[in-house]
Amino acid sequence: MAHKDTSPTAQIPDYDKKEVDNPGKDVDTPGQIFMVFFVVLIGLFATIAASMSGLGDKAIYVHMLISIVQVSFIGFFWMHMKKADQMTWLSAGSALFVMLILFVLPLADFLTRHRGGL
Amino acid sequence: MSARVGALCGHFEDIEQQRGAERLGMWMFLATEILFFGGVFLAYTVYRNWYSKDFAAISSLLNVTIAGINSVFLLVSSMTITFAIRACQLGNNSAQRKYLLATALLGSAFMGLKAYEYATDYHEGLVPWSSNFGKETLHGHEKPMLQVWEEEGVAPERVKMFLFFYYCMTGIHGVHLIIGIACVLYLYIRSVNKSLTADKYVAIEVTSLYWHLVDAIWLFIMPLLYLAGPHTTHQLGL
Amino acid sequence: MSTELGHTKSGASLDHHDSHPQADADHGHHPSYLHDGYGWRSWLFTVDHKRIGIMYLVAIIGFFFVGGMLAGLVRFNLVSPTGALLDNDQYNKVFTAHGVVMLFFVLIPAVPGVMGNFFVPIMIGAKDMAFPKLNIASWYVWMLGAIFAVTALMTGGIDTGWTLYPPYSSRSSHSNVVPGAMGVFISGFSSIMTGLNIIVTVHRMRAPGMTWGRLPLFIWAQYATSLIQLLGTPVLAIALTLLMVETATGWTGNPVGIFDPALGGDPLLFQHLFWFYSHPAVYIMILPGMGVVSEILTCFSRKNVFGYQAIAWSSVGIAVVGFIVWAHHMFVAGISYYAALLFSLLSMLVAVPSAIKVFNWTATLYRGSITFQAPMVFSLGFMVLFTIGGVTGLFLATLGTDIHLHDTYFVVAHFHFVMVGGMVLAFMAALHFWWPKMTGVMYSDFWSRLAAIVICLGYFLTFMPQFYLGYHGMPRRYPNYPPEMRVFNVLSTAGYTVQLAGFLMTATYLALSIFFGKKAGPNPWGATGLEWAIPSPPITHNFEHTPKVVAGPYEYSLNLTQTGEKADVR
Amino acid sequence: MILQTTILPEQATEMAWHVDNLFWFITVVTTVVSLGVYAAVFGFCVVYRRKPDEEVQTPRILGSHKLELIWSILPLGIFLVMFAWGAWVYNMAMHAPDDVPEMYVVGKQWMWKVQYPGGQRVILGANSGDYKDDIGGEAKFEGVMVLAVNKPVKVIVTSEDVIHDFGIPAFRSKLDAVPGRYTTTWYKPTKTGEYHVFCDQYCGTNHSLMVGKVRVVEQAEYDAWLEGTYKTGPGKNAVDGSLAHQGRQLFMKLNCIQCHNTENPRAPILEEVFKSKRAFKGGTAGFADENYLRESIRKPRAKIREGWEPIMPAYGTEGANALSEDDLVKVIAYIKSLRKGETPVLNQNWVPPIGSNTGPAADEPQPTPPSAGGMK
Repeated sequence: MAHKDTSPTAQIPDYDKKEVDNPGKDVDTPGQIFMVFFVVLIGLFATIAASMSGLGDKAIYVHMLISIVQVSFIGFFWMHMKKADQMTWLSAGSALFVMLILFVLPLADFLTRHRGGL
Repeated sequence: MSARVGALCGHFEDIEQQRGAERLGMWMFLATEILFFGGVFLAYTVYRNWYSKDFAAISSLLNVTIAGINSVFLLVSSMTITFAIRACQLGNNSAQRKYLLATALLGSAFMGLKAYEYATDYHEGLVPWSSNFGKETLHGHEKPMLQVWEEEGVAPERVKMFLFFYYCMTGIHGVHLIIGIACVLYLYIRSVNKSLTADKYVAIEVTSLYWHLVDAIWLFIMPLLYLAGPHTTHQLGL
Repeated sequence: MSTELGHTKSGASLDHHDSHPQADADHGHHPSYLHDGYGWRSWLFTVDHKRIGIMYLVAIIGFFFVGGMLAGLVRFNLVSPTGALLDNDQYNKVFTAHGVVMLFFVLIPAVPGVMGNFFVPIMIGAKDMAFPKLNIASWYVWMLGAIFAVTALMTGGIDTGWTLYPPYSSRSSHSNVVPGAMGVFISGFSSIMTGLNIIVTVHRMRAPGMTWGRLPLFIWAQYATSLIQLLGTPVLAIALTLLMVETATGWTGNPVGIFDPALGGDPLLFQHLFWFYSHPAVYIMILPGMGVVSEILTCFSRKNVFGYQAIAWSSVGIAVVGFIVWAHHMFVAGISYYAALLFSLLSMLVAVPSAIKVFNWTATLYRGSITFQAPMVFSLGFMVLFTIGGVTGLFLATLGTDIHLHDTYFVVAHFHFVMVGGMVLAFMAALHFWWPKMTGVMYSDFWSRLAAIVICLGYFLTFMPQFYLGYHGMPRRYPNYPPEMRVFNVLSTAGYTVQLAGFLMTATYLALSIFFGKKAGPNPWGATGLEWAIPSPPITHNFEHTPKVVAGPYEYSLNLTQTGEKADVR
Repeated sequence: MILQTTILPEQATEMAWHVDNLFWFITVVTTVVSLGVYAAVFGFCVVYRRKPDEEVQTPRILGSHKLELIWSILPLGIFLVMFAWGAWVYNMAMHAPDDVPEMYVVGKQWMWKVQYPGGQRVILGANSGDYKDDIGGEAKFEGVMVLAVNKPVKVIVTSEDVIHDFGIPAFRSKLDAVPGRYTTTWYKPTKTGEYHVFCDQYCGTNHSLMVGKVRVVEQAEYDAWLEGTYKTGPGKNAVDGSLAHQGRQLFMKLNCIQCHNTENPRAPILEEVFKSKRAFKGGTAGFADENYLRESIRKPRAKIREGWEPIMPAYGTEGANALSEDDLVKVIAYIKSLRKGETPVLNQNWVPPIGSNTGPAADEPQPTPPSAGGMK
């Protein structure tokens, strides 16, 4: 099987053609900003309410779920993940992926350490 | 070297390339921040799993009211900085100034309340390396906390460990917030000088990315530290 | 295998030079970066990535010298089974200083700091790094960290080993753990800044036509390295922060902490956080070296690299898989039986991409037209020594043998083969390869080849006996050892002196070349990369006009540079 | 002996044999592959070196997916074999056979305290003069740990201060001594002789002097040593009964019996508690291994048994209820030895547990060394 030829193939885009810079063409609407604000604010009240609802040890799962939802909204709208390019998603994704590794593998040690009489 | 033409630095080809680079750079930095906090969150998870009872006991002594108000401060500040980007993009300098100032003030209010909270923690004997640790009576208990914990079967060194996490996590978060406030104030000064024009809106945008991340981390810290145990409405002073 | 080009020479070509650029940098109105301003201000306040690279180079040579002298103290002390020069406490401080200086102030910043800063923008056709001010800031932050660390090491020292394991470091050791950890913490920021800068530069600053498939393999390796720097370093930073706070609370008399078993903590948690960074960190150290070797082997055998995509993706593969293998440093440390099995299995995966690289490099030589200037000799030495370093890692990733070999000289020999036989040789190769580009002058051909051979033989003699010692159980960090192990320790020390001779030789002829070396010309090796299409030394903006890239990086069989010009063999 | 010419160190256990086999396997495989690579590199360098006055023209070979696949998958297969074999050896090394006598090793800067089930105690350590003497003569180490040939023994390791590592190269064994918990390994020495004991985890100034010797002897010699060859010197504990026996004394002395008794129990009765499942307050449950027993003494409030009140004081390392690591292992050995119906009567004059040494003095005739049955 032959390798894909990496030599001259791609057409060079015309880098000299530039659009007129218009920063104001794509702005957030106030409605959207307020919408996110109310979502995270409701999330905050829900968090405090959850800890008073007698869930005990289980409350932490509710807390984390709410926090994840809040942060998703902030990330998607306020941090403009909505209109971000692939690289931004990739860097956010890779950070979360490595963080997943950081959690899963050590916890694999801590949670199985006292099994089997070792 | 980096001769500036308007918003464009000399080594970039065009403004969109520069904006893309700046945004990507900040996102990469946020990735490192996530991992930085990830380490301490992992440590917290391990011990919370081991010592959940002790952590719950001490957590309920922390001041949820202040934490709640502080959360609102941060959420509102995140909203104002988003409005600041919008104002900048639309070229509305006076709104931009107002929003930036509001953001910095809300952040400062957070830090002020936080400082007040630390001071109360000290007086309540909740600083594990001070000499009056656990010697005060708190929240309707009739004996010094060390004695209460002894009776409830809560190990003092685990209480100290929780407080270690409390001071480390809120402390590191506070340092981040102070840096954020400084950045926003810098943007505010540039706005007052009218040098932060619409074509440089990315400066506010990347600062806002950092600001939102600090906010987002607080949204995890708050329930993990302040709400680790069962709570009653009584604690909110309601 | 495809041997045709399938290449339509689109009208694109170099439009930025009327003729071949002159080696003499002072001609015309674009002076070389070395002559664009004089005096210390023009260096210390520069934002030129090339000057920053040179500043890294100068500092790293200094640290390498210090670290090398410390290694000499360690080796000469081990000539006697009871310690020939130092008492136990001094010995412990010396090997700690050797480790800290060599790792954080030589190996980690060596290739990214010097070659990465200098050549990443040039090789992708950019005028500078994406964030020039951040770039110079990273050098200053690094120096600040170095000041902390070196001061801590010199005023009283640190006796914990570079790994800083609590509870020894936090409770038992009364040495400068906190300022030392602070130094490492600060220098970590520099590492993050450099990594961030390189990633953004590679993503956003590539010249027209420089597609991902046309990036030189050095760039791929640098990119993967930067990923690890970005995602790993913060975890070390938080581990060190927590350790410093924990140590500092001990000073109040009411110790609080999370790593001290006496306080209910778990010392293994620190080891997890520490190795989460420090194992990928060995890939920070070796990956750029692999990139360098990919450049040099192709150039001196005048061949396209064998399996470009495999080598490029194996760099990224190492970066990713490198994050999930760290606990093989902890197999006998008391981690869970099941976790040990899991990590051993995962560790086996990381050996595969390295193996692919070695095989592909070998295949690159096939039917080449090979010459043996100093960079090539260093690279071939790299292949030999790195292979030994790589395969001995298998003994340590395998659970059964690791029980026996853990924390012995076998480990010491293994990582020195990778770090020194691999990375330092690759750094030397890179230095010799790009020296004419960086300085504009050529060094002595004879002496450089001789030095390369001497250094390789010295390594071999230094570290081969340590495998033997290790299997016989000699533990690491032992100034006193059973006398039957003396012969091999003396052999190892002898190897050190041979290496020392080689390095002094290198220092001499490189220094002499600056004053007496003949002009190198823009492309002394007849190489095809973008960096060889500009004058030596380069002008401040690298390129008079942004180059347009029309070819892959290694079209030696076509004698074609990336800009479509002819690359002449000298 | 200045130069030991053996290629590999002595194999003094079965484990050593297993580890060495694995070592040879990896060595041969990697050597063959490496030499193959070297031969190819060297061969290409010779054959394809640039000859003078030759036109430089190389073929444009870009790679071969087939070859690359072969040399990725093949090594992976070999690596997985290594992993599986290594895991098998590791599994053997980590799991002691049932019913083996248990020794406790406590690390401390910079010595090892080895406690035999029969109560004998050896301290391993060196001073910096020891190696110096050896250039001309024998090393003089503080103590020598003695083991019987062909008799398996389980070793439970902990540390009083920082992390150490109890390593015996001739046994191909190594285990970190982590403060605050127990880790275990086991040996079955197969060859008599004297071997090095090293501390392998860096532990401070005299790390390299935290060494000693282990002497593997014939069973008869071992018995003789246990019975009296081992003279108690000044400053060392007398051999006054088995470890469990000493633990029982502590159990009385520390007033554990005041609550853990059958007449008027205020705390769980500890008969056959070891390796049992324990139900805790709050609905959780746990498995009672050495680390659980340790935690229950050091930090009794950590897990409260279902149906009991948290009244037990903590026995830490300092203060009124101080209990050293050495004494802690004695109490744990006693609790592990408690069978049904063996809990002492509250005010009874205590008698030693069945199967343990009885004689408090070294000069009295000692019974046979404690077997596995005596301990359990």
